[in-house]
Amino acid sequence: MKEIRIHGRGGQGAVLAARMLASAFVVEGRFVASFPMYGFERRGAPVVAFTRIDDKPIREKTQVYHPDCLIVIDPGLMKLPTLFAGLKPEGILILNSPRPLKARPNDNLKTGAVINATRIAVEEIGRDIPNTCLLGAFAAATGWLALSSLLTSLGEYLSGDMLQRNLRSVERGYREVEVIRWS
Amino acid sequence: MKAKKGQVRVITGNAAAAHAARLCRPDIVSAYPITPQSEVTEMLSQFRADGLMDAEVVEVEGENSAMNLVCAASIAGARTFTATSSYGLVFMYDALLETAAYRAPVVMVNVNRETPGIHAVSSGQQDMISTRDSGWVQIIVEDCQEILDQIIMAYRLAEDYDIQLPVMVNYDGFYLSYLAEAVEIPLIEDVDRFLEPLKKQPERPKLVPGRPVGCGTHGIELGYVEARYKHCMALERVLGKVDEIDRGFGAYFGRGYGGQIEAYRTEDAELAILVSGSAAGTARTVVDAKREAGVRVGMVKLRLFRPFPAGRLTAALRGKKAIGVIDRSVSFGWPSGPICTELKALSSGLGSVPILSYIDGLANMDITVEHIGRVIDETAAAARGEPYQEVTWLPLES
Amino acid sequence: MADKAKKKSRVFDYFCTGEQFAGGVAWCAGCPLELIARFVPKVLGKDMVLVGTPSCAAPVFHGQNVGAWHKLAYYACVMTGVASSAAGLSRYYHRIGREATVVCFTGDGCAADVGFQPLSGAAERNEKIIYLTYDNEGYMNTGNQRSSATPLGAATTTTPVGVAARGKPTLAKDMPIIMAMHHVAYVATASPSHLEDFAKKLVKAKAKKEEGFVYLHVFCPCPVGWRIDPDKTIQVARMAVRTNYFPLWEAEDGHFRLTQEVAEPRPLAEFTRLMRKFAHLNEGEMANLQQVVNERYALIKALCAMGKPPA
Amino acid sequence: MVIKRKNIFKNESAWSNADELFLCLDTGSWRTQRPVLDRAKCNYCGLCALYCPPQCLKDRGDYFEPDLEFCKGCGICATECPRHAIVMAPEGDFADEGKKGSG
Repeated sequence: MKEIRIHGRGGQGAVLAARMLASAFVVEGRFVASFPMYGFERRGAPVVAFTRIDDKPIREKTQVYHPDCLIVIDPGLMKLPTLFAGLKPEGILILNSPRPLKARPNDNLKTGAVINATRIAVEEIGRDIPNTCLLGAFAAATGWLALSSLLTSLGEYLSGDMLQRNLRSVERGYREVEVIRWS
Repeated sequence: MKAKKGQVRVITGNAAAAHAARLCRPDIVSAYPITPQSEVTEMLSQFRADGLMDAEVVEVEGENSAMNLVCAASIAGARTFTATSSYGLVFMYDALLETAAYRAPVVMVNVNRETPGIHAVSSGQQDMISTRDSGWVQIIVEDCQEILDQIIMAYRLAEDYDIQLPVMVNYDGFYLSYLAEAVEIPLIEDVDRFLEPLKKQPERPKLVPGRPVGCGTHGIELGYVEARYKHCMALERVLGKVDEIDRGFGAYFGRGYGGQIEAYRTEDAELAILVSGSAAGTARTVVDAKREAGVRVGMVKLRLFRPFPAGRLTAALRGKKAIGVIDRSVSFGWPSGPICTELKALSSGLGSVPILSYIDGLANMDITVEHIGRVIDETAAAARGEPYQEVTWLPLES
Repeated sequence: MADKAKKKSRVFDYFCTGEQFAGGVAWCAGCPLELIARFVPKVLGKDMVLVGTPSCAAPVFHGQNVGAWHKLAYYACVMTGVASSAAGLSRYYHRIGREATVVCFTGDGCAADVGFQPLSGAAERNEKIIYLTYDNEGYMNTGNQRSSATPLGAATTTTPVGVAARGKPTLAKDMPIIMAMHHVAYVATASPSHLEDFAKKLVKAKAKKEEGFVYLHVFCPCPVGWRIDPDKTIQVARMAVRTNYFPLWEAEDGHFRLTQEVAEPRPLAEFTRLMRKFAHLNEGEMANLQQVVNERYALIKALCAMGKPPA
Repeated sequence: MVIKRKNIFKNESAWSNADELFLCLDTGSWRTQRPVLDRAKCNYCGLCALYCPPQCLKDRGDYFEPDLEFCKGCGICATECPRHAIVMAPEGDFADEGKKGSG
């Protein structure tokens, strides 16, 4: 089982990203479970969402405490003291940031993937909704998911022009992500 | 017969509830939004707006009105649906009592959330517990597929001529309401066929203009007693009917849930834990792990809370040397959790074995793998005859 | 006999069905509620579905076990659920195309207080129902406690008169105006003293409820709580109209109209002296109450003066 | 447990049904005074019948007659009659006549 924790802020699409990711894995015949944890729905407030992927039905209904992968939608959240809490060794970070990672932010990190998803989202979608771009980066950096599955799953959530724009955003995330691997 | 297949989609528990309601073709839908249920209300309005559901959707000004409205519509003859949570559930309390006593076959989802006072926008079963004695059938489910399937089964139960009772389908707020997982959405024609037996039974009493009948008369002495007695007897009939409908559903759609309870690896178990709701899923994984480690533990998932499945619980738990019970709520005035307290009432059938009460999962706190592991370890120790603590508030002691 | 027949009141012409209640029912001697309850179905007809709740009406509206005191289809509900229950009935009857006149029939205690929220909600949603409030200015079924419809200064068992209190210290909630401000299909006040006016409004209500929400506010002097001689309740109701204490008006699609304009209104004292609940009022207090009456009447007049809103 | 008692309600829930049992109170016995009509004064306007709360004035074709079976003796008919054709008389005066009989 792979466990993913997504950190974002209300309005950035963290919850939707978690669901899209889950749908993409379903396209590949995997079992998924995804849920967010927040109280009031408020724009700008930190949001955490969890996604689990497995080859057999997922029965756990708990929060994710030992993620294999972190997706950070807002670079400002890198300051969260608990961001890396419980990260497994061989951990993967998918980060939206305009700047490359200067140093390895956590000892358990094996892979760091950085993409300026905000810039790409503004260019492709016309608004700062970096979530779909980050999913493209996720597919490239983890290798857990085919890009085509991700593109298919988007169709369940978006349509028309917005779908097209987001598909471009996903593809650019997939192509343009910079991946660092620490040994 | 080949099980009927539907469309698999990744949807939330709330969406599963809304789809289930839509599939049952309600005449009247009325609900008031509340976190974490709002998505149900919104989706039903959207189904109506998109022409996907031919129901009257009434956007009432509060939960009390929602329940009164669906109760009256039901008495007029309508199939109805409503949804609520927490503050909303207790705000409709008087109407809940009336709906049950009027024997109106309303189906409602209650998305479990803590109740007013210590304000908490978070999961917990205290709301359901607070309405335990309202005369409703109360069912608790574990995952998104079960939410959808149980709502469809709830109509078969509520509208059964021998039952005629409102049914409350409970699922954990946040942990299930917002959980997105793959759910098979049946074809509406298949749901129609599953509900078809309801059309072939005698007509229940309905309020028809021009007929000199009154729903809700004063119950005078024996009249009152008789109506109460019939209500209690109908709840007794629910026990077997839930199993029967579950079996029928399983045969038709290929998914069954065990009816009143589900016993998981209990047959050869020396000890057992009793769990309900989303925690039952986590508990399965812990039971499996403990079995691997040589602990002969089983789990019983409580699905039906009212009426309380005394017979089937006794049968599933008889002979176990100790039982651990996890409650996601408290019982004011009893030290142990409410489900545990009720289980203890079965002691004549279970023998005087240790029954350990655990309070966990209040206010969105997680019923974790570690917590359930501890429950099993301590219950196992009690089964070996070691001393044990009657009641444990897990979040305070871990 | 022919000339006698000519004199027979026109009110009889509004009746489209016979008596729906048993001859002997448990309402106080002289209570206009009994008159109103028997009058309404005769004008509205037999497709009326009555919705009621605990109140002075309940001992007669609700049955006793299987027995019933009337022949109307009836739905009893909790005090918080009258308007919403009626909405549920009406929505379903409309859905299946069944003719029905769903009528909520409650006291002011339900309408203005504990049942106000669902009433306001049903009005805002323009539910196709008639909501009739019989206003006896207090909780009479439980023994004459104040409601928010109890007038300024009135003595009740919870606003008593003593060395430190002078009856109700606040004004009555102006229910019909409040309901008219929900922009519903039809709002009207009525009095058991003006039965033809009342009958016309019921006929209009039945038609207008096909378009949306109808609210009828009916004056209902309580012989027991107000301390009136049983034979004088209709006179009290009449004097309430003649003093402009209870003006008779209607608002049809937002167009206000006085239906019984009083040419020369009598001083309020001619109304208050007919009962004991205002007996303690001194000159200053009477003047205050008269001022309330004048101001409320001025509001109605102003609304009427606005005329029909432009199409 | 087996309950042998015959059911009061045909249905599962408590409904009233006027066709099965139409209730009625003997409100005529509440009266302490009764209306007495002077037919010569009556002009058949019917106001007494309209205003009577229990609606117990019967239309006799050219006059309205109080039906004492249900009359509670409130006196509204007498007070409202524009021609003063009805007077209220103490019930004790008619002690020998039972409920029936009128002016």
